[in-house]
Amino acid sequence: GAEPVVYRLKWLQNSSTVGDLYADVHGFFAARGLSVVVKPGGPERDAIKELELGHSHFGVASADQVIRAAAKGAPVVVIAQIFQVNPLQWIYRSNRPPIDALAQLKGLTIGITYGGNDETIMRTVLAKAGLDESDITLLSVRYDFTPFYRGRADLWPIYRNSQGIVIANRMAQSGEPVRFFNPADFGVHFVANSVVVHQRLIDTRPDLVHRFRQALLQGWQAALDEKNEARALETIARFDADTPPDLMARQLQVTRKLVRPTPDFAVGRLDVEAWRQTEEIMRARGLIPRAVDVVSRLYRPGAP
Amino acid sequence: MQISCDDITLAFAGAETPVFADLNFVLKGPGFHALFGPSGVGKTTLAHLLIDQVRPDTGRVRIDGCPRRLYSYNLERLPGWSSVGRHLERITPPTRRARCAELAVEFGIEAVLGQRFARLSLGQKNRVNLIRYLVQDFDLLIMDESLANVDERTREQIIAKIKVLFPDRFFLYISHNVIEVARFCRQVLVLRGAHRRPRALTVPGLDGETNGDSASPAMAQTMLTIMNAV
Amino acid sequence: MQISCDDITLAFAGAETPVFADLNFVLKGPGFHALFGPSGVGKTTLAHLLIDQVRPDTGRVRIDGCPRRLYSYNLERLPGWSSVGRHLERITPPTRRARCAELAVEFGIEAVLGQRFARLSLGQKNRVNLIRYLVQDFDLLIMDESLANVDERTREQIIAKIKVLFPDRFFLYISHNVIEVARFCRQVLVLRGAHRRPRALTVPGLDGETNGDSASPAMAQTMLTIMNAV
Amino acid sequence: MLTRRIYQFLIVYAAGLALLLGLKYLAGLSDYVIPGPSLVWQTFHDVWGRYAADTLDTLTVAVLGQVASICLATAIGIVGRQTTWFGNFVKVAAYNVQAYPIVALAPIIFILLGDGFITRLAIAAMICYFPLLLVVLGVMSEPVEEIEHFYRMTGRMRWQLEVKIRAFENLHKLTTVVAGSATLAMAGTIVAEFIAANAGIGYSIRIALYQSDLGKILIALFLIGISLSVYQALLEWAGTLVHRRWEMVEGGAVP
Amino acid sequence: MLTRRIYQFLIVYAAGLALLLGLKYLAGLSDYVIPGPSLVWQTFHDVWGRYAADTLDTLTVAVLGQVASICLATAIGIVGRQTTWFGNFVKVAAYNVQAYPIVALAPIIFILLGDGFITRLAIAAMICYFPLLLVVLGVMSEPVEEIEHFYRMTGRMRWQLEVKIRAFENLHKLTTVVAGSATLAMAGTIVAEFIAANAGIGYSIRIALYQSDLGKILIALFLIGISLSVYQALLEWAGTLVHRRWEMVEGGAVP
Ligand SMILES: Nc1ncnc2c1ncn2[C@@H]1O[C@H](COP(=O)(O)OP(=O)(O)OP(=O)(O)O)[C@@H](O)[C@H]1O
Ligand SMILES: Nc1ncnc2c1ncn2[C@@H]1O[C@H](COP(=O)(O)OP(=O)(O)OP(=O)(O)O)[C@@H](O)[C@H]1O
Ligand SMILES: [Mg+2]
Ligand SMILES: [Mg+2]
Repeated sequence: GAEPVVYRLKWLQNSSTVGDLYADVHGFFAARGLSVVVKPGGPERDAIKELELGHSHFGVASADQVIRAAAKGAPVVVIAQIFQVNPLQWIYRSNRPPIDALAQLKGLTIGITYGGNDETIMRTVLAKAGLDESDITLLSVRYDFTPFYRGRADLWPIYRNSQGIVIANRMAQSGEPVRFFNPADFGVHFVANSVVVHQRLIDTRPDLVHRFRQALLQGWQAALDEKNEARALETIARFDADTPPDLMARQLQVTRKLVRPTPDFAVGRLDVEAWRQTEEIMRARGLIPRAVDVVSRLYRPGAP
Repeated sequence: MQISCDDITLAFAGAETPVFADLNFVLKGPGFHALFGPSGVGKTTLAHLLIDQVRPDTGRVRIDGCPRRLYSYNLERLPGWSSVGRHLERITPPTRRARCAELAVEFGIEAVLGQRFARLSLGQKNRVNLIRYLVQDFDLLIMDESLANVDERTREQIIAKIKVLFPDRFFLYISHNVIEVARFCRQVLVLRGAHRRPRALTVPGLDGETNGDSASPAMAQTMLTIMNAV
Repeated sequence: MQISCDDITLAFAGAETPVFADLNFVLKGPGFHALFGPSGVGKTTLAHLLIDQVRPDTGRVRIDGCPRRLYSYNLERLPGWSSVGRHLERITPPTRRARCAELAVEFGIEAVLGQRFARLSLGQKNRVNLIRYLVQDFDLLIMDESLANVDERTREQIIAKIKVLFPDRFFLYISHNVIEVARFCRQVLVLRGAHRRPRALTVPGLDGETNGDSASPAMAQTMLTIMNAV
Repeated sequence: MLTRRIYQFLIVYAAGLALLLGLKYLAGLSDYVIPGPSLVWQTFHDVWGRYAADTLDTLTVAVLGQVASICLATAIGIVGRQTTWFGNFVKVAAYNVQAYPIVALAPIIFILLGDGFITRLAIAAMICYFPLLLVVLGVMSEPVEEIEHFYRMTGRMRWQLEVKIRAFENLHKLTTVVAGSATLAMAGTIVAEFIAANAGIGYSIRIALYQSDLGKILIALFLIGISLSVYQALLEWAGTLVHRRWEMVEGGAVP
Repeated sequence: MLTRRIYQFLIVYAAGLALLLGLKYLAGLSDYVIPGPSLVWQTFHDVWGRYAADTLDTLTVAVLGQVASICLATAIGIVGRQTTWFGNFVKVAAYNVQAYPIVALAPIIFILLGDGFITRLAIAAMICYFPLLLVVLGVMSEPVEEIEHFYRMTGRMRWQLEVKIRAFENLHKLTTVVAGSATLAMAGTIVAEFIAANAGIGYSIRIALYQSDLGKILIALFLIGISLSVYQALLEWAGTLVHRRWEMVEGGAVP
C-alpha cells in the first residue's frame, strides 16, 4: 500500500496551507504512493524538533527556525519555500497617511513581539530607515489586538493573508478601513515558512523526499490555479470552519500573490538571495553566533 | 419551673427498637435533680429532646418557667488559642467575675488556669467546662456526665457548692453514681430498661447539702429504691 | 510479672510543679489492680510512662514479665466505615471469635453490634472499645477510665467477668470509684497529692469476684484506708 | 441541584456579559473590541453546534485527566505524608514541578510525549492535581489519634489502614476538593488544547483569538460553563452517594 | 530546612536534566532539540544575571499575588461556607470563574484592566487562589461540634468566632496549603507575564520559546526553582512561628 508519511504544519490549517491540504485531499500524494497525515501546527510546535525526534517526516518551519537550528548543528534541509513574500506585515488605519517612505515611521507606536520574527524584521526596517529606538515607541504584542483597537498603537503585526483579512473586514464593517505595511516593499526580504526535512531522510530515502516534494508543489500549483478556485475553497472549508466563505476567497487571493507573485511562477522556488539576506539579518542582530551558510541547507533536486 | 413529657415516642432511623415509647413524667423545679439509668437507655437522647435538638416522633415536651436552657456534656472542648483562664474570663459576664474565680478555687482548677485546654487531665477538662456554663444566665442546666472523670471527693464538693450557690435554678444531672444521686438530688428521674412500664419513674432523693454517711438507713433505702426502679 | 518505678521525676514543659518527683513503687502481677488518685494527680501520665509514650526526666520504669502491653482510654473511637460488629470481627483473631461474642453479650452490647460507632451512647462506646483490647494478645492492659461512662451495675458485671476470664493477666484499672476499686482489685496503687510523701502507696484490695456488700466491715475498712492514702 | 447549579451559572455569566456590554456602551467601543448583543447572538447561532461538540470532547479528556490526577495526588499524598527524608523529598519534587507554568514545560512535554491524546491528558492532569495534592497531603499527614491508637498499640497499623482512617475522617474535605478540582481539570485540558492545538474547545478558542473574535470566545465560555455545571452537579451527587454508602449520617435523630 | 529544600530541589532538577541529556545522547539529538551540557553552561553564563533579576521581579509579584489570593480565598471561603442560597451562589461563581483558562479570559482581563502590573497581579492571584479556596471552603463548612456547642448554646456564636475556631482546629491543613500555594502564585505570575507583560521571567521564557532556545528555558526553570525553594522555606518557617505563637504544642510530654 501507500507509504505512511507525517507532515507537520507550522500553524493552523487555513488558507495559508491551502496547497498542503489540496495535495492531500485531491490525491496528489496518493498518486505518488504516499499516505500523508497533515497535522496542524501550533505556537508550541517545532517541526524541526519533530523531524529529529522522528515524530514527523516533513514539516513547515520559519526561516529563522531553520537558521537557528542550523547554528546548533541540526541537520535540517529546506526542500521548498512556499511563501515568496513574507505574510508577516503590519496593519494600520487608513485614516493616517499611507506609509510610502520609511522615514514616515518616525514618531509612531509600533507593536512587535519581543523575540519573534516581527521584532527582527522591524528592527531591520528601522535600521534601514536610519531610525533608532528613541525615534519610535515599541509596544509589546500579546495574544490580542486590544492596544491597536483602542488606538494605543499605530502599527500592529499581523499575518496578511489570514488574520489580516478577517480583522480588516471586521474593522471595515465598523467604518474603519485599514492598510498594510509590507517590509518587502522597502527591500527587507526575510524568508517566511518553508518545507523542511531531516538530512537523514534525504540520505536514506532520496526518492521519498523527491516524491513528496513533487506531490506537494503540484498540489500548491493546482490549489492556486484560478480555475480550481472553487475546489480550493471547498478544500479549505473542510478544515477551517471559522472563516466565512467570502473572507476565505479573499484570503486565498492574497495567499496566491504571496506564494506565486506572477501567474507563471513555479511554486516552491528557493529564493537564495532572500535566504542569504535573512541569515545576514540574523547575524547582524546577534541572533546566531556565527555564519551557518544557510544556502548550503537548501535542497538541490538531483543532488545525491 | 417544671419539665414534663407526654407520651413521647422516638425511634432512630435504622434502629430496631424505639428509644422511647410512651414516655411520661413530670419533674418539678427548681433544685438539683438527677437523670439516672443504665447506659444506653436514652438519657442523652432525652436531654437532646429537652433542648429541642431532637424532635419526638409523637408526644410533646413541655418546659415551663425555664426560658434559658443550657446543655453541657463531658466531651466538650475549649478552643486552643489561649489559656483556660483567658477563655473563662472572656465568656464570664463582668458582674460574675468574682463568682468565676470562686468556682475555679472551689473546683480545684486554679492551678491550671494558665494552661491550654488540650493539656489538662480529663477531670480538669470536665471542671473547666462546667464552670463555663455555671457563669452564664440560665434557668435550666443539663449536666450530661459533666463530672464523669472527676474523683468522687472533688465531685461531691462541686455538687455541694452548686447547690449552695444556685438554689433557685433547675439542674438535671446525668450520672452513673447511685450514691451521689441518692444523697444530693432532690428528685431522681429514673429511665428504665426498654421492656419496663412505665418507662420513667421519679424517686425522691435526700437532697443533702453535706457529705452524709452512705451507710445511714435513709441512704440505703433511697439507693435501694433507685436501684429497684431501674 | 511486676511493674516498678524508681525515683521517677517528670515535669511538663511550662508547668510550675513537676507531675512526679521521687515516685517509687512496686506492683506485683498478675491480677486485677487499680490505679487510684484525685483528678489531675498524674494517673494518665503514669500510664503513658508505662507504655513508653512519655519518658521520665530521671529515674526508671521497669516492667518484668509483660512483653505485650496495651493501653486503652475512654476517648477512643472506632472508624466509621462499618458497623461495630464488623470492626470487632476484623480485629479478633480467629481463635477468639467465640470469646468476642461472649464478651459482647456479657457487656450488654449485642443489640448495638449492627450500629456505627458514632451513634452509640457513651457507655456503649466504652464497652465496645474495651472488648477490642480484651480479645488481643496481651500481658498487661491499662484501662484508663475505660468504663467511666457505664452504669455501675454493668461495670461491676464487666469487671467480674474480666477477672474470671483473664486470671493470669496483669490489669491496671484507672477509676474514680472507690467502692469498685476496693472491692474488686487485688492491689490499689494510690497516687497522692503533690505535697505528700511518698507520692504513691499500695493498698491491698478485697479482690472479690462477686458483688459484695458495700456495708461489710472489710469493705468499709479498705475504703477508708484508700481514702486516707489519697 | 442540577437546575440550581445551571441557573446560578447563568446569573454569573449574565453578570459578566452585562459588565462587558456596560463597558462597551460607556466607553463607546466598537463591535470589533467588544461585540454587541446582536453580534454575539449571531455568532452563537453560527457556531454553537460545532463548539458544543468541541466542548464535549474537551470534557471527556478533562474527566479522564481528573481521574488521573486524583490517582496521582493520592499516590504522592500518601508517600509525601511521611515525615521521612524520602517523604519530604517527594513533596518537594511534587511542589517544584508545579511551580513551572505549563507554558514553560510544554516544549519539554512535547519532546517527551509527542503530541496527541496523551499530551492533552498529561497537561490536564498536571494542572488539576495540585490542589488535590495539597489537600491530600494536609489530610494524610495529620493523625487521628483517638482512632489510630488501637491499631498502633496492637501492631495492626498498615499504611493502607492509616490512609483509610484519615480519608474517612476528612471525607467531607476530600469530596469538596474533588468536586472543586473538576473546574481545574477543564481549565487544564483547555490550556493543553490551546498550546498543543489539535482538538477540543481550547483549539477553537485559539483560532478565535487568532482571528480576534471576542464573540466566539464568549460563546465558548458559555458552553464551558454549562457543561461544567452539569459535570460538577454529577460529581456532587456522586459525593453524596459516597457519603451515604459509608453511612456517614451524623449523630442525631433522622426525622 | 532551607538548605535541605535547596539541595532537594537540586536533586529534582539534576534528575530532570539527566533525563533530557540521556534522551539526547540515546537518540543522537542535536543541540537545537536538547542543548548539551557545555551549551547549557554557556547559556547560563550569558544570561544568569539578567534572568536572576527577572526572577526576583516575578517573585515579588508572586508574593503580592499570593497575599491577594489568600485574602480573596478567605473572604469567599467564609461567605461560601454557608449553606444558604447566597453562600452556594458565591461558591458556584468562584468555581465557574476558575474553569476558564486564563488564556481565554486574558483578552477580557486586558480590556478591563489594561496591561502592566495590575494584570500580572490579578492573573497570579487568580491562578493561586483556587486551591486555597477549596481548602478554606472544606475547612470552613465543617463544624467542630465539641467546641462550638458552648458558644451556640449560650448565643455567643459570631461568624468571626466560628471562622476562628474552624481555622484553628485545621491550622495544620491551612498552613500546608498556604505554603504549597506559593508555587502556584509563582506559576500564575509567570503565565501572566507570558501572555501579557513585558517584564519578569515569564516574559523571558516567552522570548526564549520564540527563539526555540531550550537552554535558556532550562536556566529559567533553575532560577525559578531555587528562588521558590527559598520562598517556601520562609513560608514554612513562618508557619512554624504561627503554630508556636498559638502554642499549638500537642499533648504529651515535651522532652
Ligand atoms: N443518632 C443515632 N442513631 C441511632 N441510634 C442512636 C443514635 N443516638 C443514640 N442512639 C441509640 O439510642 C440509645 C440511647 O442512646 P443515649 O445516648 O441517649 O443513651 P444514654 O442513656 O445517654 O447512655 P450513656 O449512659 O451510655 O451515655 C442507644 O442504644 C444508642 O445506641
Ligand atoms: N502535655 C501536657 N503539658 C502540660 N501539662 C500536662 C500535660 N499533660 C498533662 N499535664 C498536667 O499534668 C497533670 C496530670 O495529668 P494527668 O492527665 O496525668 O492526670 P490524671 O491523674 O489522669 O487526671 P484525671 O483523673 O483527671 O484524668 C495535670 O495537672 C495536667 O494538667
Ligand atoms: Mg449519654
Ligand atoms: Mg486521666
